[in-house]
Amino acid sequence: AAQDISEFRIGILGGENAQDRMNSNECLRAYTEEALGVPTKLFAPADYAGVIQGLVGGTLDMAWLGASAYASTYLQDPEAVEPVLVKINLDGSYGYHSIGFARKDSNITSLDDMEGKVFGFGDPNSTSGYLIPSIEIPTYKDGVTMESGAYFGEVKFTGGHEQTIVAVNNGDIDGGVTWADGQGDWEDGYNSGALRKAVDAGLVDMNDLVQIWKSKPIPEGPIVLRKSLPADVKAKMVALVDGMYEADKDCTYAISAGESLGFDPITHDAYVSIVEARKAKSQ
Amino acid sequence: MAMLDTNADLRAQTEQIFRRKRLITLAVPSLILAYLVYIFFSFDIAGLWQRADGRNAQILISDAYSYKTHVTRDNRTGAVSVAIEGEKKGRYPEGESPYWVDLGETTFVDLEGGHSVTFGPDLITYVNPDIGTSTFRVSRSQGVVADYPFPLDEMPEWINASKNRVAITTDAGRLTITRNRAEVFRYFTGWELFFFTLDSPYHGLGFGALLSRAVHGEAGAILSDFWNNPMWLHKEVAWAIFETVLMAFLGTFGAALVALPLAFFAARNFAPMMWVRMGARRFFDFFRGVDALIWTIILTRAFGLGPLTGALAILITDTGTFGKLFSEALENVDEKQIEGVQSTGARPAQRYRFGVLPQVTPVLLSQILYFLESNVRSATIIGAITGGGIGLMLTQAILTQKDWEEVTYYIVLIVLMVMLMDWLSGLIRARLIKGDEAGH
Amino acid sequence: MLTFEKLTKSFGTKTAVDAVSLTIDRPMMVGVIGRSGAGKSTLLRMMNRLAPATSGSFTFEGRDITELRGRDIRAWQSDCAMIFQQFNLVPRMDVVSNVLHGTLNRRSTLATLFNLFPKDDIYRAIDILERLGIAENAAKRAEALSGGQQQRVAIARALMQDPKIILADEPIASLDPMNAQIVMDALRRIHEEDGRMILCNLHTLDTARRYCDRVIGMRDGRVVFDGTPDQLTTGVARDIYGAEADFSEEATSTDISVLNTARRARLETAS
Amino acid sequence: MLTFEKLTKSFGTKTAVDAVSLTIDRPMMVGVIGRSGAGKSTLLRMMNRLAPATSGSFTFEGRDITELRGRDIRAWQSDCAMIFQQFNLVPRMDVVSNVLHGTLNRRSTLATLFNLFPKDDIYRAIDILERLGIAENAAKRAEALSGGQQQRVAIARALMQDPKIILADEPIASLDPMNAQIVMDALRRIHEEDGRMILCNLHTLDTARRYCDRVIGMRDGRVVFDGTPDQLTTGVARDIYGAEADFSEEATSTDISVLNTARRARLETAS
Amino acid sequence: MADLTHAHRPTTDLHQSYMALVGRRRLYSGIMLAIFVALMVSGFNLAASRNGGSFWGGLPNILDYPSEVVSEALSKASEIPGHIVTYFPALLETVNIAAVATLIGALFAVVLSLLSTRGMAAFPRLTGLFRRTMDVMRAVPEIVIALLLIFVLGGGPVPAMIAIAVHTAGALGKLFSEVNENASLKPVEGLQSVGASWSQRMLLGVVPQVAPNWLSYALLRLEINIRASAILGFVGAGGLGYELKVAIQWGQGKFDEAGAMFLMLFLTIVFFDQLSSHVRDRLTHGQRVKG
Ligand SMILES: Nc1ncnc2c1ncn2[C@@H]1O[C@H](COP(=O)(O)OP(=O)(O)OP(=O)(O)O)[C@@H](O)[C@H]1O
Ligand SMILES: Nc1ncnc2c1ncn2[C@@H]1O[C@H](COP(=O)(O)OP(=O)(O)OP(=O)(O)O)[C@@H](O)[C@H]1O
Ligand SMILES: [Mg+2]
Ligand SMILES: [Mg+2]
Repeated sequence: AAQDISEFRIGILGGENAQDRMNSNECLRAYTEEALGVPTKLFAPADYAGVIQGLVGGTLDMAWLGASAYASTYLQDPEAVEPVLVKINLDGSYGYHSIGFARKDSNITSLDDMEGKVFGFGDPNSTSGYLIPSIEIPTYKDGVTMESGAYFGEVKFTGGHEQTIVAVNNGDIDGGVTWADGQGDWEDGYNSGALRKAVDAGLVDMNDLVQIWKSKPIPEGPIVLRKSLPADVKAKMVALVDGMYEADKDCTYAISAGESLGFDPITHDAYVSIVEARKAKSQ
Repeated sequence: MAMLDTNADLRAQTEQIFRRKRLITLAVPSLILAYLVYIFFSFDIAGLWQRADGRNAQILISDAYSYKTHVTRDNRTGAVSVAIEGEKKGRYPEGESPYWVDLGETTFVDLEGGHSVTFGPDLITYVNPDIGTSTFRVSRSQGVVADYPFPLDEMPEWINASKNRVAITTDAGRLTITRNRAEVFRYFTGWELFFFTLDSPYHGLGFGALLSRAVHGEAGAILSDFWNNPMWLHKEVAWAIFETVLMAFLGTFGAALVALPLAFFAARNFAPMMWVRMGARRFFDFFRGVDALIWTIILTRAFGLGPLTGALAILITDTGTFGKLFSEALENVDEKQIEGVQSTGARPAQRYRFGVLPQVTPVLLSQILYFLESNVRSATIIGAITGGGIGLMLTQAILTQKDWEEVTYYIVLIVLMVMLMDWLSGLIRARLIKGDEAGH
Repeated sequence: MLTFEKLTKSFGTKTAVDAVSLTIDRPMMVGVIGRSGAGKSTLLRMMNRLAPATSGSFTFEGRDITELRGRDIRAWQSDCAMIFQQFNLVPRMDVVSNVLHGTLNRRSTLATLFNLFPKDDIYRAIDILERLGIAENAAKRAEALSGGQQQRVAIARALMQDPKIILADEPIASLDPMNAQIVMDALRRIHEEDGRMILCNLHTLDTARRYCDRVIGMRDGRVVFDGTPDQLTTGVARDIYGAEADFSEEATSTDISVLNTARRARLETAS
Repeated sequence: MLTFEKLTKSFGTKTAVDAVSLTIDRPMMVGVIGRSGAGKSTLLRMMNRLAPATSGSFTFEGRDITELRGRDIRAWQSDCAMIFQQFNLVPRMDVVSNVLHGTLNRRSTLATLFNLFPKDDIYRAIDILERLGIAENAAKRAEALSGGQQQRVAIARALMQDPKIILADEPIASLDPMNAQIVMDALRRIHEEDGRMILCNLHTLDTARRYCDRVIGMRDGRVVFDGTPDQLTTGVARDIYGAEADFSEEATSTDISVLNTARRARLETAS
Repeated sequence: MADLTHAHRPTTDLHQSYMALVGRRRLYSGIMLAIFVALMVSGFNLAASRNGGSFWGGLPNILDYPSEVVSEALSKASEIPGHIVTYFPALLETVNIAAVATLIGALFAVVLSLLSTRGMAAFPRLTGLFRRTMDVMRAVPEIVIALLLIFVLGGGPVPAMIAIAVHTAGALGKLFSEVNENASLKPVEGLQSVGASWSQRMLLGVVPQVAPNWLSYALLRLEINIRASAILGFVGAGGLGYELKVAIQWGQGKFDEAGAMFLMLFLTIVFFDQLSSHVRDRLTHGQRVKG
């Protein structure tokens, strides 16, 4: 019963100001408090690691993770959390892409031109900013590896999507990867994603950038719940978020950071390949 | 000795001394210089200078004291919206606009100095008083079709154009056109909406007007509108500052309480057994050597995210620091006082209470208060990594790289907070140590 | 009532107190003299059990003090007050609190840790201070007092212990002649009025002569003289101090009248 | 060659030097006496431009020194050496370096910072030290010397400046009579051999009488006496010092023979 | 003797007035203690209520994370020497950042402190200004300056170096000027009287007096700065902190690397800590007159 828990703690992530994130998710917090009848707290740590720690340590009850971060949590403790819902794009899919890009004036137009150049990942726990490109890029052609100093001159972590974009734009690194939904037009920075945010903020001009690589679709990260939560709490939360699109479109917009068709149920099976990929990386 | 020295001897001797002194005085700066040269190359400072991005510095500085208002036209629906900083929270209500924007079938945006932009039903026009009028037409298939008042091969560098996108940047503002939308910003000086957002009835009122309304019973509402300002988040910022100070306070004093008894085990005169002392010291070294930041990461697993974790991380590190400092203070105590108390037949606890504590309290207090101030700064950093507080808000604002005015606001607050703590701890130190507390 | 038997204390190879045997059979004021390093302080510190004896024993009213352990030592210490050359007060605490430290052994640890002394003790402390003529300083910090006043606070602390015996280790060595006299007068008066035994290390002969009933002379850890003040002739003093023939008693004097002539001369030299 | 005109210095409402007018027309050894607070130090400090004058002027060889600014002040200071009561040497540096500081104004800052003093200067410093009889201490740190030796190092520094005028502010006040005599003898000898003008604050009459060619008496910032040592009678001295009738000259004397009696008495009191 | 002359004041009066004093003092210390305890307790409760997990609930799990790291590091123990070699250049960078920053910061601190010490200042009217400057330099956390500079200069050691140097200049400047205040002005005046310029007065008159204390503080600062430099690595300023962050964020699978770096960082900090306290002990030895 909901009475078995004394409070409900939600971890939130994303490339926004911590306070902006808190504010966007305020409606979710209020709904949760109403639905469960216990005080609900939001936590917006600086990076994935904090949320993963919280989930594994059992001090967070719910979070919206990236696929890779979910895999990390699963690998550390398979019994810690279970995926319950995933965001559905406007076209009904639940995937996005990792986009490789470079500055136009560097004359790099594809991964072929990146040989010997500096390549940047984002956060090591990011699916599109590290995990998927680190596995898919080496399949681009023979001889491509992600070892620093092998195919690429140097491989770095910039710390996050925003930093990658700025670093490429500044010329600190020659190419990097970030995420985008892959819909809409390049010159707008696609319909949503880190590039679009940077364009909207006036940080970069898409005319200065070119796309050099695009991954296969990556499953959107799941909303997870702590496994040891009482069953009725889980059920209530799934119902709440699942029904959000019908109940409150503004709140859906706020928590999914853009236009979407709301959330649909999902299970661990959708992430098995990501977990395997991450496991391979951890050896 | 001296008597045998002839003047010539003395001269030779002194000269030699001076040669050595010269060598030393020259050697130290030379070594420093050599090290700096090594660093110059190893940190690639020359290369850095080339890579340094002046434009970023400019964005940072100009954004710190100014804001921009976006006028955006959705090219598919033709709808025009006006928003401060382009954010939803700063959006003007439907149909309203600032004085320099004329909404309508054709929207006219005045950029001052003769520059202007017009969003027509089909055409977008940009008027530059020096160059002339450029017009743009957007189509799904052809992209952005431009018509400039100059030949295409004389394209000025402030226009960045490609098939699907045109960006024009001038001092007056910036115009971007893509197939989906067209957008103009205009820069204004100041921190717009700092007090009230557009949806507040008090937005735009002068101080006098506000005061008179406040007197007429609206003070609460005015304060609440300011306090809950969704753009500047004063309430959250205040909480964050408080949380930061709270972490520092709990961490520092908690550490002092834990370290005080432990320090006795590390002081030569109180722990005669070598291995106890060494054990205690290595224990302190360990707590201090693993930085607060790493403790934060370790503790997050057990205690979750939040200020308590940050406070505990400070507590653990400072236990190490205080343990060392306190044990040094204890080693310097005056034995006479202890012996005096001991000679009356006092028990060990009483000996420490009356023979030792009154001596060390001023020293310890001053150290604790000094650390309180420096921990406020550490708490900012710890918060930035996981805990919360103003540090998190600040680093996030910096990392997302757009809200420089908020960054400025936070930095000013942090500097004020640290200076306030510095001043306060100085004040308490002076009071407690000089003032007659009679050692109780 | 008080017997030393071959009481010895060595520091490494150095024997500071060397097989001292003595008996003192009734409360009296005993002066111990001897030059620096003779072992006077060490003797007193062993008696108070601030330091353990190396061998030999020291019995008081039939009880072997050198045998005591733990809480018995502390109980003995509370019966045997000690006054130090440097006063050994807690300078940052007020005078009454310092005097109250004399009761620490009798009160519960917990109460004293929080400075909770019974009202009666406080009254008694003030009364003792009054008896010593420094009651008006009761609320001041000890460090704010002059040397003579501080030493009287130390005496008050000793009296507060209501001890059977008072040990004083050169109580007037850091005091000027004026204050020295006040302090010695106070000790003598306590001896006479309360009948307590007082053992007092002194480094000046005339003080010993003037105030003590019995004088013990030490040299290199051994007792080389034991007698009444009258028996303490200049010749004996030379033996005790191991002094050359040019030994002048004045050089160790603290008598005010002796000093005054010298002082007058000194004052003249200052502009 | 040296003229004061209504030279005045005020600190807030307090006038330390009050409209002093004087002329000294040839190099001589001038003593300035007066009791503590009379304004002696302030007068010398104004002359050396360590402190600016409030009003009035002071000219040397026709140049108005009170008007100088910036580098001219420093040039003047290098012509006008100053010797202090507390020597004001750099204690952690060796004696020769301290003496070489006398050349700082003439050498480039950078060279001096790296200890690059010309060889000739070093030789001259040693010669001066030899002249003052302390050459064997050349390599020691200044702080390792006795007061009298330190003061002679200060004089050596002054000579190193090759100054036109030497100011000495109570150069012997922190010295014992023995060293005082050595230092005053040295100053007198410099005056006689090199013919430099010396202005010397003194707080003892007999020193002034013995060493100076002319004595200036100050009281409350004003010059109340100006004459030869012979004119300096006890009556005049009483005026200068504002002393009562019980004024005894001995009280301010530093003459060794006078002191010896008093000293002997004092030595006796110490054990 | 003097005793009886003081007896004019009735004892009961003294009793009463002292008891009143004691009562007042007890009250004050009681109130102070109560306020302190209340602040601590309510602060703790507040912090706990805003925290994800509770204090008592988390206490038993405190070793979870370290034991995970250690067990993984142990299971791959053979790789640790390799990691140490790999990451040694990063460690060197971290130490270099700290060393240069301390050096540059200390040089600025020397100038600032001399400019802001009464009696030594070249521009006595501006001492207040220099003091405030140091206060501000001290008050801005390094991480703020580092992040701003990373934005302008890009990642790497230089932003961290500048950030730490700025903070060091402010912090050491204050300590140095306290040392300066205790220095004797006599040599300075002596040098002034020979016509020495300001820089000569300072370098020849002040520096020899205060240099050992300055050096001692600078060494203490070096030790602090090594930590700071490691932390700044966490926000992308290069060095071992950056590598450690990448490993820690990845979590399981890289704990052997994290463990190796942990160890390196810890040993380095302890090494410099011991070195600096040893050297400082020798520098200030014999000068502890003030205590
Ligand atoms: N803790 C100690 N460790 C080693 N030697 C000690 C110690 N205490 C005293 N001594 C030595 O024992 C001898 C006797 O010392 P003690 O202090 O008893 O002499 P004293 O007669 O009190 O002299 P003073 O007049 O100087 O106080 C001295 O030689 C002293 O050096
Ligand atoms: N810096 C200062 N600020 C305020 N008052 C001062 C200052 N220097 C000196 N005075 C005052 O000026 C007066 C003259 O002082 P000065 O030092 O010249 O006397 P002096 O004759 O040298 O005395 P002494 O023999 O004590 O050195 C004194 O009353 C002194 O208090
Ligand atoms: Mg002794
Ligand atoms: Mg003077």
